[in-house]
Amino acid sequence: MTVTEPILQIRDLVKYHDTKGGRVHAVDHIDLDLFPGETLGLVGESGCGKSTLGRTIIRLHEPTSGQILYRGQDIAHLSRNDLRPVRRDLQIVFQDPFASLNPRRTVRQILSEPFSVHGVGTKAERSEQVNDLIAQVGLHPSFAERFPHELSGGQRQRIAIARAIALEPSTVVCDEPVSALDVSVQAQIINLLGQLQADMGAAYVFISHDLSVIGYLADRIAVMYLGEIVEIAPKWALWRRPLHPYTQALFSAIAIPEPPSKARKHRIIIQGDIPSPIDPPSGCRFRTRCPHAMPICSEKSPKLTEVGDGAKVACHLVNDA
Amino acid sequence: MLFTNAKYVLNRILHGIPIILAIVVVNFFLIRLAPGDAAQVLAGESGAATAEYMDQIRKQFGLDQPLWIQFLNYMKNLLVFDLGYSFRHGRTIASLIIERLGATAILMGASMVLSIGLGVILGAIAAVRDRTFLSHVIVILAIVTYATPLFWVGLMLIIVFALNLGWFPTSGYETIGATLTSFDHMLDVLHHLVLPAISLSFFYMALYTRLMRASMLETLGQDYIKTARAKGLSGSRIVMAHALRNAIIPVLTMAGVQVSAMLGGSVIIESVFGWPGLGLLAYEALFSRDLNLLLGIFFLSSILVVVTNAVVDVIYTLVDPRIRLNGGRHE
Amino acid sequence: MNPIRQLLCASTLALGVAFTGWSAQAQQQGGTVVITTTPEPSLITNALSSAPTTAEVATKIFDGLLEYDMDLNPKPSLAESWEVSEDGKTVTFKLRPGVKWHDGVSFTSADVQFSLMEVVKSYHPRGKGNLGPVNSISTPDDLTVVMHLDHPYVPLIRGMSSLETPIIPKHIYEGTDFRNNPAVNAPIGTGPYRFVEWEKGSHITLERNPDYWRDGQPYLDQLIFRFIADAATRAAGIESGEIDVATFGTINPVEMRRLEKVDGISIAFGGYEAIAPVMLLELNTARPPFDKKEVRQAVAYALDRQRIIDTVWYGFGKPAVGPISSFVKGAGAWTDEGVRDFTVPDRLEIAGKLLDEAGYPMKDGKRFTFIHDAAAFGEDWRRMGEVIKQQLGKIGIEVELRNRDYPTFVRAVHNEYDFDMTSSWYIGMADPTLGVQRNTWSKMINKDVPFGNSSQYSNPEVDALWEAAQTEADPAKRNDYFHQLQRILVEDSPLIWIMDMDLVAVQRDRVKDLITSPFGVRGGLYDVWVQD
Amino acid sequence: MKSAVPILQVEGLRTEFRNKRNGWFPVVDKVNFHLSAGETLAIVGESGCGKSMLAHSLMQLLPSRISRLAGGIIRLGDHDLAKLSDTEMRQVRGKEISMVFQEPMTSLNPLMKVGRQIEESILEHDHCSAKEARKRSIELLDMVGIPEPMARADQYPFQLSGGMRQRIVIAIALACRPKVLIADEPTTALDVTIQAQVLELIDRLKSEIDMGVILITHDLGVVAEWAQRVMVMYAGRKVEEAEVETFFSGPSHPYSQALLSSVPRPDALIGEAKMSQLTEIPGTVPPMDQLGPGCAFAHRCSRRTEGCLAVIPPLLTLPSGTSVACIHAEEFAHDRH
Repeated sequence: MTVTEPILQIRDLVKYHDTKGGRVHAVDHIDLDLFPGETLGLVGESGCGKSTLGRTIIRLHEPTSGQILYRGQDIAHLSRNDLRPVRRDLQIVFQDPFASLNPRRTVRQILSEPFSVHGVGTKAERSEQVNDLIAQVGLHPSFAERFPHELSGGQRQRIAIARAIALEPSTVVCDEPVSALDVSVQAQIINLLGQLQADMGAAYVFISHDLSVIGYLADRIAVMYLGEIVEIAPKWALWRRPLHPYTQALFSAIAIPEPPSKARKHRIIIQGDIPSPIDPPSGCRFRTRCPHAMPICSEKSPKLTEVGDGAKVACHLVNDA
Repeated sequence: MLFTNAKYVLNRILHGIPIILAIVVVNFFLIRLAPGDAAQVLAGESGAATAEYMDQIRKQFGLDQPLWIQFLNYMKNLLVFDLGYSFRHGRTIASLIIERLGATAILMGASMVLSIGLGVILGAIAAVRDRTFLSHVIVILAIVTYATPLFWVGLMLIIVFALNLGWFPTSGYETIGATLTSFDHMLDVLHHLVLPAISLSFFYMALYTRLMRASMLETLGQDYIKTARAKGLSGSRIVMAHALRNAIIPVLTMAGVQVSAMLGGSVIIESVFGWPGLGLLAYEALFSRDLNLLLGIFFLSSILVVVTNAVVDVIYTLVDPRIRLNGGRHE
Repeated sequence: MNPIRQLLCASTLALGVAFTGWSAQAQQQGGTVVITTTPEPSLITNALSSAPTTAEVATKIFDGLLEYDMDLNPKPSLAESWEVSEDGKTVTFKLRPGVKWHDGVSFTSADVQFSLMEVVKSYHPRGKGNLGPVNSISTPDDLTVVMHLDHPYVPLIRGMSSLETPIIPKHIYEGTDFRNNPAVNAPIGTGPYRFVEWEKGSHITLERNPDYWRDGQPYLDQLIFRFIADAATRAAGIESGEIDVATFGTINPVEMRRLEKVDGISIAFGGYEAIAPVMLLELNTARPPFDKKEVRQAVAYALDRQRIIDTVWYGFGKPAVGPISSFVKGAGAWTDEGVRDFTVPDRLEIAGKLLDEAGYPMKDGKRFTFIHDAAAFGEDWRRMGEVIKQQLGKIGIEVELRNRDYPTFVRAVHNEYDFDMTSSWYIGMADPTLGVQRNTWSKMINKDVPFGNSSQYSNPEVDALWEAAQTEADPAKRNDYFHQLQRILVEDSPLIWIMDMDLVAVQRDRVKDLITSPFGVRGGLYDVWVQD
Repeated sequence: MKSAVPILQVEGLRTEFRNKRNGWFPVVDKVNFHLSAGETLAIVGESGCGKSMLAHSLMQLLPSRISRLAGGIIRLGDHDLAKLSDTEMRQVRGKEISMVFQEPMTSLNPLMKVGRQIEESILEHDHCSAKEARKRSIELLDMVGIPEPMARADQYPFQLSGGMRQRIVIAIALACRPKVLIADEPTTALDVTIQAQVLELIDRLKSEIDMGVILITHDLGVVAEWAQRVMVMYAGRKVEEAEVETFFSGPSHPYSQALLSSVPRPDALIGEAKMSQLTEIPGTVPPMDQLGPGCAFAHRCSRRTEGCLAVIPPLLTLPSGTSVACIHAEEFAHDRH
């Protein structure tokens, strides 16, 4: 990994939602760095807070506490107005492209919007830029005049991506961008995202519940469980030697399409359900399902600790060994 | 569970108190924006009043006091549930309202039962037999009924069933002057109730039919209906055990909201059928500027709405365990 | 012979004469008659209120000292005979012996004294008018009432009906707050029917008074008043036979014409001679354009009265000549001699000419615009506004129509006098002093009292004539005053009298002898019987 | 396992839908396959390829107003399901052939206790006492791995997690110990760790009740791990059927090949700084009422020839035992070896 300054530094970030049922610990004291041009995979199961984290770091959600340093400036509590210049650098692609595109506007109108909002270029220039964008995401120019409902799921997701990259942002949060798509289309979008990154050099925070997809795109992977990061490591290191029992279980659960004769013989199936993020277990949050749980796990919350190879793990088993 | 429900209802009613008070305050001042006072109306009716007569009435009604004193007096009395006195009727407002409450309650109750019952049944049939002749007939019927003015429905029913067929009386609450045993009297009231209750329920029945049909269609498309079919259950069992109860929830919600609207509708129906209820009383009170009485009726109506909504919520909890078991807080 | 005594002697002949049936058929005993009226009264003791529906119920329960025949001549009732002194300032009534209140207490002269002086005079809106100069009443014995007057007052004898001056029981009311006495709504009287129950919003039930002083009467066992808010439902009720009698105003004129053709239903004409209702337009003489006599006359010419009667009121009435209804012709007060006739063939040309003179020349087919506030009495009155608008349009007057709810209407028009033209009707009563005077007498210009002289017409000559008629003892002279008044008032036209109204009721044919009094259904109804 | 007698045999199955002009077009056509007890047959393909239609056709759960079974045999035990009346089919459905749906959050009636929902199925088919049904439903809850089955039986679906609900749905499907279980994307909506639990459960119960499982999925990883045989569908037809080992060693149909290579395989890229491109399949599945003559996949196929557009390719059986509907199948097989 090249030694550069991080573009985003997340420090002790907390985001709680207050619901009727109680306080949801969606993001609980998280530290994280994002480097220019890298892809950070954020993986975890439903309710682990990965989407909330993704949205909070680009200030779609108001953080409860903590710092978000963007190029050294703390944007965690900036007002709407002060945030405006930073906004264009921080973009997002959602899971459901249909819900995120205004059904009453043409593709051209949708794609012109980022330019007009940020006052970029003349009208003629914008039109030219929209054409370029459409070509960039691999669609025919005629798509500019269509409405979202006239497009397939994959095409809509391309438009959503085009909108996100219009202003050449430094950071794009991709929130489950391929989960709703068919296998063949999923491959197209993954390829497109990879290629755009190579062209533009934007950093991606790629959120998915699917380790296969994450593994394909990410440089580093952060594994989340109940609002906390339990392990973060470069992809190859994580794949070669997952240290946290939860990471191990996640890897084990990936079904790999290869002949049964070549498949791994040992499969870990962890039992039980994910506890509620409203009332997470004491100590290590994974202990209720962990096959290696020890007495200390319920008493003390393990700290995310450097273990070499740029990897950090929060597990008493590893940290105290 | 019963205890939980009672507590829940109590809680809801307590929350309703500030709302009711706000309604009272707003009404008090709003009502007085209407030009003309009770003395002028009385004098107008007599056709030949003198100045002394007018003064006498005003003093007696307390209309000679400044507005804010009238307001303070009213609120003070309200605290001990004294709704005041109707000089026009020469009675306490509480006694007037209590006297009329029964008739309105019977009319509204019957109309609610009729409109919800028939609406649910017709809507369910229209949905289960979707795209058949029967469902088209029901849907068209519902649209037509929905668009028909209440008073017109009432008059048509009178013409057909009271005048031409002579099955029911044209108006009234009971046969006047007849001395009947309590059972016969009940039958007599029911006989008088049929036409007004049907008229009042007509519009709402159409509303609930449409709502129920839409809700039922949606329910029938749900995954759990497919699960039920995959179990090999019969069509009728699927509808009765699985679809109906789920589909009825939006209808219940609507019914709760519509109670106050139905109270408005009962004004029309009560005047068409000479039904001696609250709606009619309110109507007369408005036109005779019997403001205390009007306020009293509004006060009672707002209580009624708050209570009904609480009751609907309880019914809700009986139908939907998701609400009951979470104490009204789900997810 | 004193003219008043002359008038009265004729009627005293009827003294003691038993009532003879109006119908050739034999009356049947028993049965129930259901009457519908609207609106439901707020109280049912008419000593305290002059509301029409209050009176409709109360006149069955209470008696007056006198009754009247169809020519408005007085007849005995609670008083068996009466006598007016030479100077006209003392009137002595001899009461009927043996009359009992519904609670069994005996009726005496003290009740009369109490009713008239303590209650009617101060509480009944027309009490002052009816009792006029009566300053005290003495009761030498239980069956003698002596009224002492400041000056002779002819209308007195015409105002002693149960409708105007009902006699109420002193033993119930004395020393109480009259208005809040429970008996107000559960009255005790001496009349043909006794109060049974009042189911608010629904009905009032009266039953036969078995101890009524007219032996064998009333015939009915029950009389029920039903209150139904909707006019169409009331019509349906009489059609289905649930209702026997619908009083005037409960059924739209057009419906009445339809019901008339239904088997078993007929219209009861007559029975409003002593009420003498007149329908009219009131013009605001205090501001333009109706401050000019010519303009008022022009409008009077331009209106086609017969057409209004036919199209709006379906023929229930006849064109009015002036302020006094032709129904009271019998008493001699009415005349059309020398009264300006607005129904001439060239009336539209005359109207045009008058408007030109008044300074409202025709410009682009238009002269001026004013607002007509239709009386808030119902649909018919709004429709009359439409017809007026259309008729006045013909002479270039543009009419804007304004319809408001009753209390708003009363306040704006009759309390604030903020109007150009409005429609109305009044009860003329048996004597013009009692009913007609209040609309044109300048002393009735009073913003606190609605339905007085709202057109603010003030003419010293007219005032003098009204006042003279109040104290004049000679009927011939009085009639002459009234004739003069009619000529002057029609000439000035502060009001435009449109129609002498037929206050007809609708009835089922099973009801017999409904109308036997000049008060119609506002009489005691003791003659009514049913044939089933 | 392989040699067992087939319990379900489907031959020439054709299901049609009504189009807007009141004509009929096939959504499942000429589908043949068989299933043995204790065997899991996976059916794969993109959305719209007809795999779900096939499952619903077997259960006869398609809406009768707009669809019909237009031909073929569905032999289950002694019955040909295709010939049964509605009433007869109802007696088979849920008893001899059951189905589990994709969405556990919505597959259960929210207003009915879960125990009751299981008992309902038992009572419908086995006519036992309510008490007996209750006892059996609790046994079933225990069997599908629900802790404290007695208490859980009296809970409502909303009180259970997604994984638990899917276990309930499975318990309902297995209530009468069916011969065949159709699982239509049973784990798509579940979390990764829960997904493994559920698939393992189905696999275990399969042997316990000795039934055949038809596993419908778009996830080739799931197929590789849990199925014995795989059937690939495209445009309503079977385009390939093979043993799992054979299939994942090298599928024969170009569509199967494209599907397999479009799946991201993280393990294949360890150590590389950046990934290589995934194989894309251009275009989308054609709507079934707009199929031209010839191979339905031809217009997306990189190896298309003139001949592909002429006729619908028949199913060939390769020496490996794989059947494949591609006129070039043998050449490719040759190329690869």
